[in-house]
Amino acid sequence: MSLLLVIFDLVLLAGIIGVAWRCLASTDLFRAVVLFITFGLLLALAWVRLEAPDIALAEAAIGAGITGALLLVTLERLRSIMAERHSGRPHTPPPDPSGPHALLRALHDPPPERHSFFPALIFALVVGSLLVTALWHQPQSTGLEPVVDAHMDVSGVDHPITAVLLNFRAYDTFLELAIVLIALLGAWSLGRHDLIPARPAPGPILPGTLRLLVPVAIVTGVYVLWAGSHAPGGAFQAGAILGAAGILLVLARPRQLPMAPGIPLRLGITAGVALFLLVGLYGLGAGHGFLGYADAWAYPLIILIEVAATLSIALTLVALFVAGRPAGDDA
Amino acid sequence: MIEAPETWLPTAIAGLVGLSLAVAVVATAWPRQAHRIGLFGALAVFAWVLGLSALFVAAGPEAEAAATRVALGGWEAPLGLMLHLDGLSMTLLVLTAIVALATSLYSLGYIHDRIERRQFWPLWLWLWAGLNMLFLSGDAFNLYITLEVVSLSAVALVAFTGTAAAVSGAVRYLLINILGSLSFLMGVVLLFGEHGVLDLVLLEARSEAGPTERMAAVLMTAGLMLKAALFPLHVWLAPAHGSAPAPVSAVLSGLVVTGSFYLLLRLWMGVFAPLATPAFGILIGLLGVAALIWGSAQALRAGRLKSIVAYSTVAQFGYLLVAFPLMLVDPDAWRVVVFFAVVHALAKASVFLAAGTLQHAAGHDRLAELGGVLRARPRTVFALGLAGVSLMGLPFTGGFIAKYLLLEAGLGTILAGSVIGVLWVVAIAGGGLLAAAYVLRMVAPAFHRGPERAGEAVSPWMDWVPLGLATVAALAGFAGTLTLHTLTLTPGAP
Amino acid sequence: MNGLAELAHTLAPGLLYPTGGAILFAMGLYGLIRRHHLVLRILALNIMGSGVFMVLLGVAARGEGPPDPVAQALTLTGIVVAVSATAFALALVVHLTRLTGHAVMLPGPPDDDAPVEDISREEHHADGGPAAPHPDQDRNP
Amino acid sequence: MIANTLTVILVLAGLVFFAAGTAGLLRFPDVYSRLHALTKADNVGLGLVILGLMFQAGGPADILKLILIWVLVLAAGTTAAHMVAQRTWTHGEFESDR
Amino acid sequence: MDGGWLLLAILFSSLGPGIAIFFLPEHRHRLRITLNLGGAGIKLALVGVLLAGVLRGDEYQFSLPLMPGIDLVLAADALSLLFASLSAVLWFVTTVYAIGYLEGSPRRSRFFGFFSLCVSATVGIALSGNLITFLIFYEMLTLATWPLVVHRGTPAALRAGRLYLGYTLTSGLVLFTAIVWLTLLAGAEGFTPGGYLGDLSETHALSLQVLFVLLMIGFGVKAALFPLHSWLPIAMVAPAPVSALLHAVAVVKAGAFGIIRVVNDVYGAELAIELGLTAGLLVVAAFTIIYGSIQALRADDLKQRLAFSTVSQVSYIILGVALAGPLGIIGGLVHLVHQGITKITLFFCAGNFAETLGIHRISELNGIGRRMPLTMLAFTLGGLGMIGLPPLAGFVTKWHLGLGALEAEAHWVLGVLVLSSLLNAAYFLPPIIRGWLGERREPWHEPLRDHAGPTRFETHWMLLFPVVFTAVLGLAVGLFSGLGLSPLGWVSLIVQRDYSLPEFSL
Repeated sequence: MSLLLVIFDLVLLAGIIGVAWRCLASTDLFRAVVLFITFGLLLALAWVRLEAPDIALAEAAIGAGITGALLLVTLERLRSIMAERHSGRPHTPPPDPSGPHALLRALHDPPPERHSFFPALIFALVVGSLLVTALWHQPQSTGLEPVVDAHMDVSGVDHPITAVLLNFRAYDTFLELAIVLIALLGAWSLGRHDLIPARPAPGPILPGTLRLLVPVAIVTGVYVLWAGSHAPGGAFQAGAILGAAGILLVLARPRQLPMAPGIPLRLGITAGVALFLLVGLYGLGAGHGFLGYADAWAYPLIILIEVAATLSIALTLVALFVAGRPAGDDA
Repeated sequence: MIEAPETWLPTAIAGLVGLSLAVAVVATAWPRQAHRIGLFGALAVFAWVLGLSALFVAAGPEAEAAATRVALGGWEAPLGLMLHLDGLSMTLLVLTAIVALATSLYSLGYIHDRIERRQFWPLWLWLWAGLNMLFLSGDAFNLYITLEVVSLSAVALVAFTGTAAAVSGAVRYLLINILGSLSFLMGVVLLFGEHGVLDLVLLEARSEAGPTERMAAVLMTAGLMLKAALFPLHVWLAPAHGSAPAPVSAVLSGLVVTGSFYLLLRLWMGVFAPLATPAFGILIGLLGVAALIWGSAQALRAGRLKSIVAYSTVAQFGYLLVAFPLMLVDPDAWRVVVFFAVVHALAKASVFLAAGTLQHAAGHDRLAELGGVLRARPRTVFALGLAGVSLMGLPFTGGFIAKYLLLEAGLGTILAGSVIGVLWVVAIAGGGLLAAAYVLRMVAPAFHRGPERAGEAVSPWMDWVPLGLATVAALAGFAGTLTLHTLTLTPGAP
Repeated sequence: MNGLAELAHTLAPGLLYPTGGAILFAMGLYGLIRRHHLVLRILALNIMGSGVFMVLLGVAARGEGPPDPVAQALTLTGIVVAVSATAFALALVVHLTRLTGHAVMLPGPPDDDAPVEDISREEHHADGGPAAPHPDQDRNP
Repeated sequence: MIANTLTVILVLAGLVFFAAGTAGLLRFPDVYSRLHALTKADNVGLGLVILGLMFQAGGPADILKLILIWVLVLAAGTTAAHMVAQRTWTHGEFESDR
Repeated sequence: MDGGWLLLAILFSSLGPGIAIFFLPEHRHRLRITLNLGGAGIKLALVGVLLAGVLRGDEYQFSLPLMPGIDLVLAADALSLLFASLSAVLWFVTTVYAIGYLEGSPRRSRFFGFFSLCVSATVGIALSGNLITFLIFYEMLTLATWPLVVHRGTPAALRAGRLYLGYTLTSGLVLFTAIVWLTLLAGAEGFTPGGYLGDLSETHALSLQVLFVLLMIGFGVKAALFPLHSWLPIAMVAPAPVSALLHAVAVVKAGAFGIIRVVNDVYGAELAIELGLTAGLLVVAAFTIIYGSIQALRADDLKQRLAFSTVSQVSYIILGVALAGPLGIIGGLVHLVHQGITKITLFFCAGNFAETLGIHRISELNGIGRRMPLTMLAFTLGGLGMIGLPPLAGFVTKWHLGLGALEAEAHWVLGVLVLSSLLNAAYFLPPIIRGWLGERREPWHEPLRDHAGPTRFETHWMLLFPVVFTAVLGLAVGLFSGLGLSPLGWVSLIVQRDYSLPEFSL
């Protein structure tokens, strides 16, 4: 039986590496992005193989889904910026003769010149081989699983990954939420969203299907959030699903952006981090140490934090997709 | 004290993390009042850090006793995360508090546009919180996460002005930061794969000179050198620091780059201690010498005020690299290196702030046309000069004491018979001269005879804060003994 | 047959996937150095990140028992950090293209004194968008 | 025992349809025909695979979940196909096509 | 720590007003003058109190921990008093002169701010108790003098400033490294008469010799020893008070004082002779004396001539120290004071001529005696003093140097003294003769009267009073050198305490 698995692994790994190589080697950006999304999905398959369903869910939702959407919308924006610059201004810079049509200069990356091929290859090979040798010398020992298992009863949840994420290493997860928030603040500090053109998707079909899809997405999201405490799932995966639903809404009706005015949106995106911090400070005050919970209160607090985290992750991902400050924020 | 200071210390440490995070979160949630929250928050964190340092010195754990370690959420080392406070991190926390408070006060004057204020303050407070957490973190993966917090907010602040130069500098800085973080993370994963633990103290206990440690050392050092812009990997520093708003470049050159250096020091004294061979030390030393020469040469050639200061950061960090081989011969020299980094951070921050005031007044910072403004603002030029003197390592400044200690360590190695020590001493001594050259280049136009042009009005914060910080940099000299004593309270240090 | 079984044993996921991860890491590094278009460089960085996560999850799957939840939690954190960094990078790239007309980061240290070609200064914004900065004045707030 | 053989048969049938869809993707000349191949063949293939898996499913909840998966893929597939077709119709062939 | 506050008070009596003046707006003339003169007066009084204390033999010590094992030490012994009192007196006089000289010129707050910093550094050098403190104030002096050299802001001034910094910073670096090395070897000892390196001489003879050479390079630049002197004439671009106080007294003497401290209180005379260090120093000093005098002969510009004369005169001090006998040291130390007073008189006269009549070159000095009799008289007194005519200060120095040379059996030094006196006469007598006897037909061109209006005396009173005062002081120092409190008396007290010789006088 394990022989079949080894063959499956080898085929899967070959597929992943092949797709990744094609993605990096492609001159057309659109092709590279599509290949990258495929790469993300294959990765999700690999994580399932490595018995990490949570991570597979996250990889598919965030790694392939959200990142893919972000990349595609970036390409769209690059194309419209170049188009606007090309037509909008009389003295446009002459399209460089070697490259393809100037309009798409931003969307094509001419194959890299020959001379930097050899040093880059050698450097990468050296790094790769050193890494592989180091990894092959490592003992095949189990990691911290027994330690986590020993403390599961006190962690307030049954699923080990959620226990690690929201109880044992809650500080890391808090900072992770903070990083998502900082990325958004950074994107917002760059400019207003009207600076970044976003053409609406034509036709009635997308809004129509959305009326069906969005409610189902919300129910699935809440289910995944709820299941997180005893089965694969949790705040981040649920947040990604709801975020995807939000992005679909943004694509379908860009004119009347469902973006709330400044203050509620700001409170929404900081809800997750703020609540997490409040619980943490309460824990510090009550003597359980920063971000510590009393055993009895662990479960309800974790659920509370997860709900707030899901809400703010979903909102932040949609806002990152729009990538511009809402007008309400400047009022 | 009410009771023994030891009992208050853990809560004070976790409280510092909680407070700086709280200030950042409230500022993000309430952008309209972000600048007021920022000011009070800055003062509160500054006071808290001073209180913490008083507690730490009062508690005074002997250097051998384990540093104060706080288990977050009550979960002990292999499972949970530990905050780690010892002499080294305490000194750098106090440094961060001083420079950050000065920068916050400066920013009150520098960023006065209603909308920009709302964007600037939350990012800045997250950066400060990130730095505080970086110095307190005792877990390898947590270091990666705090480095990410610091890098992302730093990049966002670099791109803040929104000009083409700022955004292109920011993109380059971000890509290099992500590459550095991934390389650091791969090192952490290798260590985790080998030892199955993430806590630095436990890792240090288990690490020996095996292939995994060697590869992890290479990866993590390369990642941190990318972030600290140490010589061979410094390409991003000048455009990023040059085009960022003044308070941001002050913090970048002063604290963020020093933070990465702190991590290098912490790793090479702890987890990778068995790997530190003399040959490696000499290699790092040679890189340092190259950094000194290249950085100073660029600083002498650069046309813009902020570029000169940015290149001088690359040069001055050459000093820290040159000091690495000294540490291998005389294990006690690491305290001197940290003291030099502290003094450099103070001086560099005040030089950047002064340069920012001049740029704000003149509307540009092309050195050739700054004569008028330089002549019209003696206070800022004096701050620039005083901090410049500290960079040169001349008397009555912290720089002088730091350079004295570095020279003492260098000569000590020569007396102990290492011939290459002569190169280190010449580099340390010569570096000061080169610094004198480019500081003179910035200050000399003020003494040219010519018309005075006051330029735009500048808020009092921007006028007095650089001078205040420059004086603190000068007085740091007298705090030499206290700092070096605090640094001795670092267990596990050679 | 036992040769094959023994081979199967050595090629356990705890070893195969970390090797795959190392290859991805190296490939991403190669792509980052070779390609100059910023979006491709961001993709290369993501692929390097996935390489690191593959090594980490491979390490988690070592040994007989269930996989190590701490390593998996770290990977989840890593993925979320990667997506936020990518989102911010893409926003920066869009603004860079809006300002300078190209999205290519030329290799080698830029000469910081030569002003980057700033097209935005001629653009005038009809609505209340941030006013185009005065050409001479370096737009510091 | 029967359940396992039924699952194998159905999944294999599903795979045949998937193979047909992929062959169509590679061989067909233009966008519209390729869209046909993908949406039609793969959806039926998926339906058969899900049918096969139903026999392995633990309880009624899992069966409903599997059906939900199939419905969602159907909805997403049709919308995506329409969008791609409309864009190609309005903006002409994709530049990158050979 | 007893009496430490007095030392601090002396230091801050010029540092405090200096920093306050920095922040004074330009138009507050009256407040600036009061601050300046007040500071100078207080310093003079405090130095007087300290003088009395040291005479009584009390101990004054102040130390501040700088680094583990190394402190900032201020201490007052007889030698430091010599230099401190000289700089206190002359600073008071030069402040008055500077106020008069800079009447109506721009950026005076900046000037007087750095002026006070300079003097605090000089006093710091005088009162420093160990080599590290000496180095701190020595480098601070460099930084404080540079803005004064470039005060005028002309391209020539800035070029001179750049050269000045180039020389002094490089030498400062060499000094810095040498002092760190010495402290590593011998530990951070205070200055002790007779030196504290005795026990090291067997094991580290070679490194001590190398160290001595490095220290001499470090101090040699400021003491204008031969190869390192070329910044001094070029720095004459600075305004007259700067060249008078700094390049005749503070900066140049700091170098010489450093050499005195190193030879007497670090190495000790016996060790210096044993290692053959004083012989080398003697040759360099002698050569500089001759070289300086020859260069002065060729210079036509008055300030250039005085500058080169300073180069040679300072080497008299080093010559005295290098003779390493008690008499030689007396000659060297007493010349430290005499040269300061006479040279400052000459620079003041040069300043007056330039400021009042716009005369810079010696060839234009014809008949100036009739137009500005008092200044010309002071110049004559100064010139003759320099040459060494019997009743004046110069003679006392050269007399003792001669005795010292005999005592150290270095007879060729006598020849050098005689030759240099002749050369002094050769370059000082022509301007004096031309001034008194030369006739001048065309009327004097009067820049000062054009912008400051007519004055009762031959020039602005604040320019005249200092010249007269220092000339009289020069004369008095020569005539009454036998008294206890005269420089000669004080110097013999110093040597008597260091060398514990029986009481003796001229």
